[in-house]
Amino acid sequence: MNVVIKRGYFLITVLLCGALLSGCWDSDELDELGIVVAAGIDKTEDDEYLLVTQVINPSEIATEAPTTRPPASTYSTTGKTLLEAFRKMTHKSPRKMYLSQLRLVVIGKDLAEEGIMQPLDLFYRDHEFRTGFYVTISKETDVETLLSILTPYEKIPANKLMHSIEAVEENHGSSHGITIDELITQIRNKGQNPVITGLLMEGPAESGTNISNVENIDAPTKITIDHLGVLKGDQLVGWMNEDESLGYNYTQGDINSSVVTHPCSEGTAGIEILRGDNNMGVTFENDEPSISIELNLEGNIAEIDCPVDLSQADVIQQLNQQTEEEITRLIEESIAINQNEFETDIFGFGDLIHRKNPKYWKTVENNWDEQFKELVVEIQVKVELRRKGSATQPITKES
Amino acid sequence: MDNQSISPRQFMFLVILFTVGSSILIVPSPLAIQAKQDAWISISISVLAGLLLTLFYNQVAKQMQNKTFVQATIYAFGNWVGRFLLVFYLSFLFILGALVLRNIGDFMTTEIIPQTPLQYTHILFLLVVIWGAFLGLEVLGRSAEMFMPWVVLFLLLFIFALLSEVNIENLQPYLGDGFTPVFSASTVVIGTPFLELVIFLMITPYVKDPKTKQRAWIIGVLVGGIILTMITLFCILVLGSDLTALNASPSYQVAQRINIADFLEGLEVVIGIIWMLTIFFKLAIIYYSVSIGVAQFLTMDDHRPLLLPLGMGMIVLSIIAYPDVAYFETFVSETWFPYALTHGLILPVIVWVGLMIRGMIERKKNNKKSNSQSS
Amino acid sequence: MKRKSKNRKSQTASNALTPNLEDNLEVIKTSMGNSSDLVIRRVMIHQTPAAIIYMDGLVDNNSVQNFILEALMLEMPTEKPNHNLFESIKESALPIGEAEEIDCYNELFERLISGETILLLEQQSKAIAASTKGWRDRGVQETTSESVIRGPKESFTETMRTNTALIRRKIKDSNLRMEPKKIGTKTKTDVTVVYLEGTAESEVIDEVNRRLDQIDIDGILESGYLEEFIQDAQYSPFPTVYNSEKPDAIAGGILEGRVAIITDGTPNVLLVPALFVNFMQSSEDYYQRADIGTFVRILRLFCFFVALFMPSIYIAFTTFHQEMIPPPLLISLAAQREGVPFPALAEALMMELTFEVLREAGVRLPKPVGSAVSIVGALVLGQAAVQAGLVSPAMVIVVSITAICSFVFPAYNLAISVRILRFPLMLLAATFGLYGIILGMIAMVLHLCSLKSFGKSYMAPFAPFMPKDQKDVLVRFPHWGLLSRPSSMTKKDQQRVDSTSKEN
Amino acid sequence: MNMWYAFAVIFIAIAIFALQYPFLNKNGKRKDIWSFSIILLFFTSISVLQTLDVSLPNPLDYIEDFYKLILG
Repeated sequence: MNVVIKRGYFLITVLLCGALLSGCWDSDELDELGIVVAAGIDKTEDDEYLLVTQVINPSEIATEAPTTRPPASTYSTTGKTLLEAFRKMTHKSPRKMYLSQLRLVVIGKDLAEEGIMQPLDLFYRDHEFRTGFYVTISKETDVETLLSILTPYEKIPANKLMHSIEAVEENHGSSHGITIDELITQIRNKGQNPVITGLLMEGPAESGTNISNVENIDAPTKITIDHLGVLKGDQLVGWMNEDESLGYNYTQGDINSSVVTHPCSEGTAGIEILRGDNNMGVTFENDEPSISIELNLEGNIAEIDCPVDLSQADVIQQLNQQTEEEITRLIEESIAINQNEFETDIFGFGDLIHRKNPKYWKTVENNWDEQFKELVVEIQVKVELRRKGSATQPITKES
Repeated sequence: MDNQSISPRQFMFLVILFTVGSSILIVPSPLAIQAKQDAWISISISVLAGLLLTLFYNQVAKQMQNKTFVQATIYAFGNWVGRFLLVFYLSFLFILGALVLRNIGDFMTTEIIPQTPLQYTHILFLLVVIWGAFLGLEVLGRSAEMFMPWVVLFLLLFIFALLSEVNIENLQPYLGDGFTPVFSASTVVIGTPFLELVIFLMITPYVKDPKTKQRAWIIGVLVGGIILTMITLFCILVLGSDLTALNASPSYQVAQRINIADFLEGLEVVIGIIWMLTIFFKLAIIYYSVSIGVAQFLTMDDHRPLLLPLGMGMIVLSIIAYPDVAYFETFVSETWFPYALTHGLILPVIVWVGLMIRGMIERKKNNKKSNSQSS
Repeated sequence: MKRKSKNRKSQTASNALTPNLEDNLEVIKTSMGNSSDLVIRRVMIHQTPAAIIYMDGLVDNNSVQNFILEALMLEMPTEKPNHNLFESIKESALPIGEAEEIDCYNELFERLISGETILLLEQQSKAIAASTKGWRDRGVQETTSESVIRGPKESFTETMRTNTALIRRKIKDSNLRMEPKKIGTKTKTDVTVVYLEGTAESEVIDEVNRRLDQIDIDGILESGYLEEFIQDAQYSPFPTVYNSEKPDAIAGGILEGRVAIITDGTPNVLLVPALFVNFMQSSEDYYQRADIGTFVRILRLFCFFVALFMPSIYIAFTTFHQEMIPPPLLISLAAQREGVPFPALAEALMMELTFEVLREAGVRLPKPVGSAVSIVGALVLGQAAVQAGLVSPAMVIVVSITAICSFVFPAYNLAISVRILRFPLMLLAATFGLYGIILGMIAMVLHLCSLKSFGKSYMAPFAPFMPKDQKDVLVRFPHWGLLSRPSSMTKKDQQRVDSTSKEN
Repeated sequence: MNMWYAFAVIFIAIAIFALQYPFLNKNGKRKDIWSFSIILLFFTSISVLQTLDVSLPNPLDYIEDFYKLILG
């Protein structure tokens, strides 16, 4: 019996498979896809979304014999919703927009001030997007121009930006790339407001969009990673400068490696921060919370041009102390500007209180930003400089 | 019925896969909505409840004495009352099957192949399930043994690859809103895999070695429960309770974070495969049980002729079962628990009591007989 | 058909030899249709007319010359024996190993045709059949289809006796049983069932005998005929009977408690039961060092997956799940696909089919031309097709890797089934992406788990899982660690190695 | 288009019947043939109705109503 039935089942399966084969609903050949690596969003004057996409031209990137065609193209459309704008893009582009490789979303300044949550919904909801891309704000230029700048050295502009953000984060610490799911979590979280990377264009826009931009050894137009923008909820409220951004990253423990420059006697000292760990705590006195930040950093003396005797232990101690003071200053400035000017808690102090004392948090949850302004923050920085490189003493003209 | 039997080890694997399958997709999100960062506590509570349930099921299985639940019910309550009860039991299993089928269809069409019509996704999946149910329990048990190492391997990969993404602060504050939401959330998990374990009352008679099979069942539930807990824990640890609640299938979303050496990205589809494997076994067990249940209900010799017709019904039901995802969400969070409780606890209790009474009557009869014989 | 042949048999069987020599010879001549290779030599032995009959070409001419003709004509004791001439010839005159008495035509013909020499005497309704079998054979040569680096290079030949001897030489145990059979109403092919008594399970032996005895066919020309008759799963692409032409592989199988079936006229010896893992193992695994053997086995398993899934995964990834491809690779793949006119599925099917054709052509052609085919294949497909923009270079790479991986298996028949299964998987991949592939894989594993080979689960020792057997599946323990026979094969005579045989 | 789907469903149902009937018939189980045919017919008609876009009653609705009634 088995054989007959088995054969029959096999037959039915084959028939059905044949029937099913008539549709290949989801398949897209690789050469039918426009691989979008960066998207820019802004508002137009008549309150529609402006969408700019940067689409790569694979054959130009993977080729052995480069032509004069640009490695990426941009398309822009408008629409009442972003999805509409995405779909309208097919009017202009020969291919379907493929979004899984998205590296970067650039939000226009105006839109950022208005609120970014709404447009981001699509980026999180749609299955095509993966969640590993950075969200940035174009600080001065409009997004369309910004995304049209060709970058030297790295053929895909979006890749250049992504790598730059990561490089700044890892080597200097004055910026911080934020991915979409971090951003959404923080916007929705009442105890912490997000910061967002700013992008800045240097040089004239006209030359940047031309392929000749990358033919110069010193490209006239460049895009640089700027410091952090501060969001209150989902609205951009201001920008921190370099010191404040650094201070912010120190509080978050996001410093992998950084540089502290401070004056020492008759010169300056450059300290390379190697690693550190941070500890945030909250204590309650009379039901009033106060935050303490503890930083333990380890570093090297990387550059020094003041006449000190580095073989003396107390000189190192002194340098330690100066570095500590410098870092404390950075953090204090950062907290001060947020408490006084932007009135938004980007440091996650509220979240900390929520974690440590959920009952108290319930009482302040809804006007946390007000409370935050009054919050006392104690900063304790401990720096230990361990090594001084290959030279034992400052290298000076006289020996 | 076909004289197939599976070893306790295979039975344990089937229990694990059944417990994990489909719950892994649908459980973390509603848990996180209700219990927030304490979701893992409520899932641990429900694992305990699941273990207690399993102990109870083992008692029922002991009373059934090598009969399936269907046969035992007919034996205990007679042809008519027994069949009346069984209509509910079998329809519960059938609906469960349709919902599980819809789960995998929904998951596939939201995350992986969005343009493929739901029906075809279901038909293809169910064809393989029917093939499995056709080949029988023995083959299902063996293939569970084949796939189990892979499931374990990929789960370990999942956990180790995500260790660097873990943020322990996401779990704090512990019990921020007290115990109430934690307990009320745990009903979701009790309802979704653990009360459904009642289905194994259809399978136990086919397990060899009655001594170890109880232990196998309990260990299976425990391991499955631990896997579920780990997955939920990792969703919260990596995504945070907020995003876990926000996502339709957080366990899949969390896999998107896997990034090994900047090269192995996009492993979420691989993880999706593991979810698919577990769901396959869950559905195959359900389908097999439904078909032998119906066959025994109708006192047929072989369940195989029923496989294809029942499949047509299950596909239709899985399509019409809910018009949209929101309907499903409310159904799962509001109606499913009492529904599963009725069939997963109350019905077995009734049958258990019935079997005990029946057993006593039989024993009396036998005593009388032996007395009259001896006298 | 069946009934007719039986009738004919019974007719001849009833035809006993007559005492009249001439009559006998006449019957033989007419029955054989005066065949040109039938040799009838009349002689006189002690004034008694006699005839020596044999088939030219099937007998060893030397033995006929030396041990029959010379013995009877020159060396016969000159005195007339006091008792029966027939008896004395049979007992003392023929210096030959096997000499038997026959008394009916049926047996006479059978023996005549299988190469024995018949001696007929006047006034005797009996004949003597002397075994003088011997014909040109190839001799034991190096194996062509299963070459090894280390290990015996000899292979079976077309001659049954040589083959049994090759096995006997490896297993010098009195428990080695060789049960003869004749299968095929016309070809009367000799088939021998070889096993180790006390090691092989008697159920398996009985089952083999039962299935072999059931066969009623006119001819068996190769072991493949038998294989199709005795295999379990008729409609499965997976082989459930192992075959090899290497005596050491077969001897190894027999030592594991399996049953070998030798068919006369083919160097391919069958071995049952055959489990999935057997097809992934080569006898060489046991000759190389254990760690290397282990590595190679894991490599083969990996190649199995690659050979089976690579093209379908390529299709699924490039047309459904582009997000799974690392970005730089995606860009280069996309660049390669620019301008390729066919969808990925068509491209893959085309290339796979072309490759299959090339492979088949390479096998069929004589060796010098065969290399020409491969050059043409490599040049035309590898270079020209890519340059003409017909296929993308990535697809060529995928197909080549798949092809190379499918050559890794020691068992050719598993490679065939892998090649066949690749195509439905590719179709599924083109329709449903990975979803389809996974469902295809599940269905395949379900099927594999349902297979049995002579009562043994095909996927053992994975499913059902046998912890004790894992020592010789993916991992090969050193020989001093392979303490017991695989219990998936036999439960009898378990001990193989004494655990004290290796000092530390 | 729906018509064609309906025909396809009926065709599949016939195929299933043709496949199973000989086997059931050989075993000579009259009752089995009846149960099998009734189940097949029932589900086939449901499938046909579904392909023709007739809105079928959803059992989940009844379940929901029932438990709402009980739990209040």
